[in-house]
Amino acid sequence: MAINWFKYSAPTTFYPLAGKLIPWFAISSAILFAVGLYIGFVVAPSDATQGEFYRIIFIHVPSSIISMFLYLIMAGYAALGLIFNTRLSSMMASAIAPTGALFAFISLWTGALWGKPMWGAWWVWDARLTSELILLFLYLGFIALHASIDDPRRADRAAALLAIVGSVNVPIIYFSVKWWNTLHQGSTIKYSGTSMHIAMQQAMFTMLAACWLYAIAIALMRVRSIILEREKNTKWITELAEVK
Amino acid sequence: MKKLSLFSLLLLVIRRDLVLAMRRRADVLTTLFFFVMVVSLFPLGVGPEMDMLRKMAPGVLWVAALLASMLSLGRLFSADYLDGTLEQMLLAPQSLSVLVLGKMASHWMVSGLPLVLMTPVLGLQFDMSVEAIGVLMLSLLLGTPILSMVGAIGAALTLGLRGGGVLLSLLVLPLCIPVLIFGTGAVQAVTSGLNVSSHLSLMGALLVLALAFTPWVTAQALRISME
Amino acid sequence: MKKLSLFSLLLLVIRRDLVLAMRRRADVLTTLFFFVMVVSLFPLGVGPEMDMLRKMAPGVLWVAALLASMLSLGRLFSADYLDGTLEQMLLAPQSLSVLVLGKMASHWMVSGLPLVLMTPVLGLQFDMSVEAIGVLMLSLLLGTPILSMVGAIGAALTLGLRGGGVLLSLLVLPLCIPVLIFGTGAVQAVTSGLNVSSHLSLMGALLVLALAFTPWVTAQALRISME
Amino acid sequence: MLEVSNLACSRGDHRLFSGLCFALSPGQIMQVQGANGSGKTSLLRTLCGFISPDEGCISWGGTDVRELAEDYFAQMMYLGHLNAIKDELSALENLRISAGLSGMELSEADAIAALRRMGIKGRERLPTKVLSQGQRRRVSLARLLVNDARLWVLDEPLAALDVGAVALIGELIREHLAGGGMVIFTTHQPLVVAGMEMRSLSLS
Amino acid sequence: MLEVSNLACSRGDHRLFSGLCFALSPGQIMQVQGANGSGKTSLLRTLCGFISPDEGCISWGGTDVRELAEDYFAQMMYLGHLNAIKDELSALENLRISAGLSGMELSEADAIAALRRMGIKGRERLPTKVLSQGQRRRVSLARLLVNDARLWVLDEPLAALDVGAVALIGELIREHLAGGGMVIFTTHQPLVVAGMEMRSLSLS
Ligand code: HEM
Ligand SMILES: Nc1ncnc2c1ncn2[C@@H]1O[C@H](COP(=O)(O)OP(=O)(O)OP(=O)(O)O)[C@@H](O)[C@H]1O
Ligand SMILES: Nc1ncnc2c1ncn2[C@@H]1O[C@H](COP(=O)(O)OP(=O)(O)OP(=O)(O)O)[C@@H](O)[C@H]1O
Ligand SMILES: [Mg+2]
Ligand SMILES: [Mg+2]
Repeated sequence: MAINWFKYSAPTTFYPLAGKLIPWFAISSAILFAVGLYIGFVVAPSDATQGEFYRIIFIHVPSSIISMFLYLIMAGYAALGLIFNTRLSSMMASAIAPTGALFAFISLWTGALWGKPMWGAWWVWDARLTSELILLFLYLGFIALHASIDDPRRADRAAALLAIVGSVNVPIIYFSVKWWNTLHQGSTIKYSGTSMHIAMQQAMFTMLAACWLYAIAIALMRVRSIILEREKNTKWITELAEVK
Repeated sequence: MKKLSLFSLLLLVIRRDLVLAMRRRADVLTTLFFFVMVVSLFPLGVGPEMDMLRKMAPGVLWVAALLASMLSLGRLFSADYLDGTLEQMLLAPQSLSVLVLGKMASHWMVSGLPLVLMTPVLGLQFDMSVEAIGVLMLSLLLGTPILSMVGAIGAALTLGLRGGGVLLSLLVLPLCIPVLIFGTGAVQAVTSGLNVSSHLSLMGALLVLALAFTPWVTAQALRISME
Repeated sequence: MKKLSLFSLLLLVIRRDLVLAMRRRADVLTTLFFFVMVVSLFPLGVGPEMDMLRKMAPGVLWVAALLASMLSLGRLFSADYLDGTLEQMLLAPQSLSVLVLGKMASHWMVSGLPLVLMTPVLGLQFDMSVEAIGVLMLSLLLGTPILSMVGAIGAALTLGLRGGGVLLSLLVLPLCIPVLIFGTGAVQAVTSGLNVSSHLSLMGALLVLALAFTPWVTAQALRISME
Repeated sequence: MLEVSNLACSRGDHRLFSGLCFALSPGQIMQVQGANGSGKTSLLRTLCGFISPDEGCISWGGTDVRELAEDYFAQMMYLGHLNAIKDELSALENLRISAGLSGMELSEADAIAALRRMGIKGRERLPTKVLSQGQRRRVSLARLLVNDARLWVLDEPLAALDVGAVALIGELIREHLAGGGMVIFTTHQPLVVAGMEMRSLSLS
Repeated sequence: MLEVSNLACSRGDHRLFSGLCFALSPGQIMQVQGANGSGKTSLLRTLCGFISPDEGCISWGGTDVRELAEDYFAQMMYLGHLNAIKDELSALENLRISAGLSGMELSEADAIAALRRMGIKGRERLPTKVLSQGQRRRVSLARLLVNDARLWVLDEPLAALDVGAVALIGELIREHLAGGGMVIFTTHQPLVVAGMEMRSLSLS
């Protein structure tokens, strides 16, 4: 069966679809958060070297990973919007940006909280930390550029170009631990054989999934309000039940 | 229609410039981000040794504040110049100095005040002590208005010259160096346990001097530039 | 009237921008003075300890170069935009990328090259070794054109936005940080006796990449901004 | 009221005019004529004090304008090639602020009325950046309606205006003159001010 | 040659025009008419590709201009509200460079001849910044003389010009049409082109 993807790339059909999907994502995200936090903070044993502090990992690592992936997804949507001139993809890109910035910020914040006991300083100028900071700035740059152009079509296109150019930073963050000798630790999640306790692993993956679902739910909510705002003069919006 | 008093004229100008800054919502935030960015670049170039960074911190923050306020000075009069508003201001039937003072005040609110408020976070990044951060903030609070006011003179003089931005810094930076020295001096004094009040009161005096003279000087500079 | 080849068009654009820069004789000098001034401010803010200064030197010089080139970027397209020349460039019957490349090249000649040439003098002030100065110059020679080219993208995107200067830095600085890191890394490598060629060849690769892609990206950005 | 005697002005090595004498009393209007580059703008800007003349003197009510300074500015308004409006502000805000700068407090209702009269209906609250060339000029000209200056100095007020707007400006000038005002202006387009004698000054 | 069919354009939430159809063949001239803000500039800028239309298509010799891109640009020239001249450069340099940007090499003698014809005599080597408003417009218009574009798109070419210059522009347009050129333009002033039928398009 062939699905007509283009049908769902039109705001008219996407708007109600997103409306139906949001509760599912939101509810499952909430459940997973609860489970993940329970495993992470109650079930998982305390770490031999890091004591109880390590538990911040269950927030820090998912948000770090997601902040990077969201950037790539945002850049991907922006590129689609730029090349195929599809309104919805540009709207998705601008809907994702604030969530991405939020996760980047959380990553920095939790990292800083963790750094004080571990390294004795809130912040060190290490390559990974710095490149995560740059990622936050790239998100903010995207948002600021979009905000300072009044014409939404032009804003979409300009910000898209910026997002694409900025995506070179993501591999730099990812590989920074390998390229430079840093304080920050390297990858612990490996595909073969990990050193982590099984409960830690479960908590980590549950939290990661929860964050993903949360990001999707928020992005869908935001894109719905963007659609409402941008298309407020079209006929189908004025006929919507919630607008009347 | 009723006549405006000098004070409400001052408020009008300040409000106008603030509204203009807010229209470009990005404006206020971006000066701030520039500041944060410059401060964050240094450790990258210099290396992550905490001891050295702690020592550098007040200098870096002050230089960054100086640059951020310099960068935003370019806009102070040039927009008004290009669209002809400045001509109208020179023809205003009230004292031009008051208009200029209003523009200086709003410039500071947009590009100086946010930096002061941001300082604690950056100070912590450089592992500064709470006391030092307090003095640093105080010195910036006294110093950034001076930068805006002295900068305004330069902005008025370089009006309408292309490449004015850089020429402007060239004129203004030397005048701002005393502020920089007293400002960082105050922080160094507090970290080495000395008395800071002499530095700060000197800056206070500079601020009063600037308030008294710069609006008038800037007004004259504007008249010269419009010829 | 005869048709111009692509290459002579490139030369025409470069010559035009250089002539314009020379007309404002101050222009070339002021970027340079800004650079010198920022570099000289740091010792003032930080204190006169030679050991620390020597360590800071490459970072400070690189950051100052970055800021100087950032500051002059604002002018890259905005003058052409305001007086309508940019419209005419977009309507030119040849590849817009070539025109853009010409503008980038002349921007570098005016605001990058002089900094490279000035570096030895400033390096000596910071008591750097001759070897380190050589590597620093080489890294700046490779790096400043990248700054001009990446900066051009930002300049094109922020065209016509008030407060663009600061927004521009916000967009461009993060993208330029890798250049800064490799550049200072090279100097640190040479002072600690390591091999510098890996850093420099990375920068060379970045330069080639930038040459290949930025003119086209900037041309697209210009078309978007003119909408 | 306005008396100009023996005025001379030069730009670069170029003498634009010299020995210029004229006077303007209440209710009078004068058009400055001349080809492109003959010095019309320079003359008007000299009257505003932006350019200091090589020779001669400009007086208002018998006193040199340079002595009067702000007292003179309070009684005149200048409208130049540039519109003096802010792209980011709406027409309404622009008008209220420029009234404020000339020392008047203008209520929103008055401002809207003035803009309506100038034909900016329904676009009072858009940023002026999106307006057309002619609409922007109209916003700038709306200042004529909210001002109690006696002397109007208008440099090509009709530029970019359509026929309807040109007629309206003619009407405004007529009202101003009838109220004892004075106008000195330049234009390359014909401007009809009903029932008023138009004096003219030719520069060459 | 130039065919426009079913063109629609909106700015903000405002539909400026829609369903616009016209064609222009060699030797024809068309004036776009309309009050301030009716969308004349927007139409001309759409023809240049600065604004992408909401609907409809613009074709040149049967091919969509977006496909032709640079081949279309080679055959048209646009002269907008802005003069596109550099304040710091002299009239001569400005003209030679803008010819260069449109792909022509222009000798100094040819450039001077063109400027003379436009009435910029004796000021060819001054920085254009010191020229008067009308003189600057003339420098900009001199590009019409050193260009082999077939389609001229002129947005208020007469702004700031004195009567002599207006007549000259009329003459230039006549020559261009006689050579098989096409012109589409806007103006709020009357422009007489001797012996040519003037088509007009009204926007409202
Ligand atoms: C503000 C400071 C910090 C920032 C910006 C930061 C940033 C990041 C980023 C971007 C990742 C994702 C890496 C990946 O997916 O491979 C990450 C992962 C991680 N971080 Fe941090 N971090 C900070 C502080 C810390 C501290 C203080 C610790 C503990 C000593 C730490 C431990 C970890 C661990 C264990 C991971 C997981 C690595 C993996 O499994 O791949 N981080 N951090
Ligand atoms: N430095 C200079 N050297 C020589 N001539 C100069 C210089 N500066 C200005 N000019 C001349 O002075 C005149 C200025 O004229 P002005 O702007 O007053 O003209 P105008 O009558 O307003 O013309 P327009 O109708 O075009 O607006 C121009 O002819 C200009 O060429
Ligand atoms: N964002 C927007 N929202 C509403 N209206 C807009 C917006 N942007 C532009 N407009 C309107 O679009 C029109 C643009 O007109 P344009 O500049 O094409 O006019 P014109 O016919 O050239 O007028 P003029 O004779 O004054 O030059 C104006 O009426 C303007 O008010
Ligand atoms: Mg004039
Ligand atoms: Mg128009």
